[in-house]
Amino acid sequence: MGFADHLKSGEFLRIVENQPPKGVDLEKFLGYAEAVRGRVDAILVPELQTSVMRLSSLSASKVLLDKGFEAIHHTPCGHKNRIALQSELLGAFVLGLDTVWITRGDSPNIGDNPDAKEVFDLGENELLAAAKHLQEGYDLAGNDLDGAPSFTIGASFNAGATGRDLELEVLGVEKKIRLGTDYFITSPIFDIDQFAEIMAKVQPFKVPVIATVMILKSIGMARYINKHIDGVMVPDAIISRMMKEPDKEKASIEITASLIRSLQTLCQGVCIQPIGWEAKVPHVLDACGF
Amino acid sequence: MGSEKPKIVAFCCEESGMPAYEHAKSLGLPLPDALKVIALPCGGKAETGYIMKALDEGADAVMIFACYEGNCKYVQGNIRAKKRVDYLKTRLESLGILPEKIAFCPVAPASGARFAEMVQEEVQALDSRENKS
Amino acid sequence: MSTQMNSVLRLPESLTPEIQEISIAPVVAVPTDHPAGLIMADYLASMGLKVTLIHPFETVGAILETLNEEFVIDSAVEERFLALIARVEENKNISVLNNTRVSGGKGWWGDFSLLVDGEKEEALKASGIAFAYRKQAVVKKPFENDAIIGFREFSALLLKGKESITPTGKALQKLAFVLDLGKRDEKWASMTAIKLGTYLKKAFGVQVSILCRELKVSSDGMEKAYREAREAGVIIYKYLDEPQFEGGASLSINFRDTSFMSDDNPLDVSLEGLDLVVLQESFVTAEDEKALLDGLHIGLEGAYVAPNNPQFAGRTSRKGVVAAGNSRLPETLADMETTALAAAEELYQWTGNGTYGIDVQRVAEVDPSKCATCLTCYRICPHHSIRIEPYGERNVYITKGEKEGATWEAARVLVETCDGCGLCVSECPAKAIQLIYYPDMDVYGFLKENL
Amino acid sequence: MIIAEQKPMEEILEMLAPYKKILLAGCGACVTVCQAGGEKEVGVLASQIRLARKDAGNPIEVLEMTMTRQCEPEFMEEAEDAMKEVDAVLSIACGIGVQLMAKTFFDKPALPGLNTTFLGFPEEHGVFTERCAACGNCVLHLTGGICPIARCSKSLLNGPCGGSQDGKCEISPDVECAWQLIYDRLKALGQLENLENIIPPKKWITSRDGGPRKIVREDLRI
Repeated sequence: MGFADHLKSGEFLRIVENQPPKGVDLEKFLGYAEAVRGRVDAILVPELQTSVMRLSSLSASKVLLDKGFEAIHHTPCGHKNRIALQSELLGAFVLGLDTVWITRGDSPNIGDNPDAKEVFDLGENELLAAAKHLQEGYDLAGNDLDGAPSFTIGASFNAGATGRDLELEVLGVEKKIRLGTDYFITSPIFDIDQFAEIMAKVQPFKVPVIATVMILKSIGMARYINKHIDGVMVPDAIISRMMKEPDKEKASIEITASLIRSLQTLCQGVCIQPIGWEAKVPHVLDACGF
Repeated sequence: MGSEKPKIVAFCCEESGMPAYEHAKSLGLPLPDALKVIALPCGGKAETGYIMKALDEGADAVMIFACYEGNCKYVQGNIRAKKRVDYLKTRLESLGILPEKIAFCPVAPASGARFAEMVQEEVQALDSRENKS
Repeated sequence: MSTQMNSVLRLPESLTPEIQEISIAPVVAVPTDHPAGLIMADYLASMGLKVTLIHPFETVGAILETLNEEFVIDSAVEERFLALIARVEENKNISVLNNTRVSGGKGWWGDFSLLVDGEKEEALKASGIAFAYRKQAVVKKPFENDAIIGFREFSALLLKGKESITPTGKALQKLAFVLDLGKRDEKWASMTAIKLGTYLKKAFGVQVSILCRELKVSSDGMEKAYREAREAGVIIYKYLDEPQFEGGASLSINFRDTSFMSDDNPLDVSLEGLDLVVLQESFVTAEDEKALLDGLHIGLEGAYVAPNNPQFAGRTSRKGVVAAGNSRLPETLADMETTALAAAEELYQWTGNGTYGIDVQRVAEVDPSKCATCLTCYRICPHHSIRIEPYGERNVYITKGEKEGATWEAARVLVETCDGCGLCVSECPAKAIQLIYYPDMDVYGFLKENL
Repeated sequence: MIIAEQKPMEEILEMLAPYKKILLAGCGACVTVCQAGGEKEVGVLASQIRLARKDAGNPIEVLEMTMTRQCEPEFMEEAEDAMKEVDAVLSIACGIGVQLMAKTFFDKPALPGLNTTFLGFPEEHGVFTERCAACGNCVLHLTGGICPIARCSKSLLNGPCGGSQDGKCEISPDVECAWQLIYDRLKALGQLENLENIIPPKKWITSRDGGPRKIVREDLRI
């Protein structure tokens, strides 16, 4: 069953994010994938996350595909112009990677090559429009294609939006759906109540929403997120729970698992973001009973 | 009053347009009542602002009577005026206004006949436009 | 329709004439290599001005060598010019610089400096300049043929009184003028061809064709002259691409004519059996003249200013600079002499009295508080009479009506040379310049009242 | 100098469609000098707008004003009274002027009448060319005083790209190959050995690529 069918089936989806290596040694990358084989519906391969130079999502996704995994190829806007982005989408399709996730991407100045030239030729919405055009048989400039691809297109969704931002975000979701989005993957969720509130607003659109769940490794990490990352807030309850537990690792996995369990009734799936704790993902799945 | 229309503003170079106007008058050639004549020391003094202001104030057409190319006392006043008219025509076009509302008319000082003729042509052009619209 | 009721806004004389006397040293320079220069020097000196005659030859007499090439002279003319040379050489008001070339110039009326033979600019100061230089006529023949000549050569043939004789000795029956072969559109050639053609046709029944790119009706009397020529039977053609010449026993010209049909529908014409073809020459400006014109920001166009008023035949675009002789392409000896005298008189009017009264109301004035020092006026002024004074104390400019000590970096109009044409006013993007005697408000007010 | 050009009339008229009374505000600095937004252009554009709207049977009132400079908060005062009367302001200053107008008069729309185009100079009267990309990290000392960022169409730091012909850029025969110019100039200066060094990849972080830039001079702050 392909990812598109999973989406349609209405079952609760399990996705794991697997970061490609910074280099060409695929051993760990494949090891993490093997560890979850059969236990997840797809592996999301991020492209140049936080603008850190590493192996491309396209190549890494293709490697996973060849090994029999369902891979989600990621196409952000930050480092390529519209010509390269459209070409990349065509390339993904001919390689068999027809599930893609489109995001805005990160600015190079937060990454490990901060002097790089920023591109952002297209924003997320324009790239979604481009993908729509490609599937209709022509490119963004209106030129005909020799054979059109067909994708299952995902977009991002800032689940941390509150107040005025929330109105804008809901507007944005609606716009992205008009541009052909088949599913959303959210920013990391920690506050279930807040997420429930947002989901109430986007539920009527009837487009699958997959919540990202980040494995919180330490209290320090929680504090860092609260201080530096906009739109993601780790509630005090989670922090104090972690503080109380003597075995931080175990607590971390349990917190993650309980988050996932609460999400099962709220949305259509989770995407586990291990942030370096890829090896712990099977334990999280165990704890969830997946 | 019928004779109040069309209102034509003629900017006349003191070296050519004005003498031509005087000549036309002395020959008793017909000129519309509503012709407003403004003398300028050089055709090149007819600035974009003057031309637009005249139209803005309600002129139906603006004509700039200057010397023939190569005859300008100030070397290139007439050429500059012509270029300005050409530029304004493109602007008028993009405003959805007929560019023919502005005309650059080179004239020799002793050509009263030509002066009157060009004014008549403009009047007729305006009339036929009026009838069309 | 009537001719009485038009509202007219006339050019005001002046608000309140305010005459400012300025002193102008009666000192002029005459750079020349042409007889017209001698005429101007002689006239100016005879009026009491200090004249410096600058020429590239060994002796003043050598200037006359060109007389023969350009004009037909008889002994009476020769005598007249020999007397002229004697006067120039003897006149104490004229200092002659033999063997001297001009390599540049700068300054304004009343304060010109000429760079001669690479010397320092201070070497030669003059309040005014009267120049006259030869121009080399170049005939671009399609191939070598005695029956193809230039205008200058043709004029010489005619002036010798041999109207019906061609250089080949054949009786002249079929003649073609070919104009506009060069880049520059020079009206004198059309004028000459029309006049001579009409004359030859009327007087001798010569079959005359005139080939040109464009009819030039832009001079006084040209329309009338064209009509006369047509009525007399002179045929005028308009070509688009360069005409093709064929030589041999019979000279012919083939071209596509657009005068009878439209541009899109040309007619192939072949003129055959021509006895004579007269080509419009191109003229090469002398090095010295070019250097002078460039230095003074006059340029070739400025040197040939041909205003509608024929009185000012010798004017250039700069006050205090006049031109005559070949610098203005006259046709005959009489024309040349008239122009030279008119030019010299013009310069004398400006420079001769030691003082000059200027109506300082009839000029343009800069409002320095609005001036953006964009240099538009400086670039546009035909008289080169606007300076930009940007740096330091020596350029500090205190404006009229401003409190003492209010200084601005701004453009400044030299009232002495401003002719009040208003070009700078109409170009200034900051609207910082106004003609004092004719402010914009006059025009705007008139428009408001009358529309 | 900042070089700008007037937006197409259609665009301006479309922007102004909802308004009945506007302020047309020019600027006395760069855009005056490049003849896009000075007092003269204010007059001409105002007439054009009035004419077009009158013709369309939907007249508009246009107040005219040319401010000393639209890029300084202090000069905004000049427009205060006029802004009270109008529905919107059409600024024909550079983008800085429009934004300062928008910031100062928060409740009135500020519309751009110009396209702010580049940093350049008049090559001759009426011809403006780009010379500086404001990249924040000048290399002119290495490239003979000719900027490869602004003038090479590929912004190559170690050109030429191989696409130039007769010293002209491959994008158009009207565009000079910046690297040809650099070569000629370095040759004239006797500094051709400069070309043997490879200039390291550009630090775009000092350019717009590092996000909106800001310079804070504590010594200057009042």
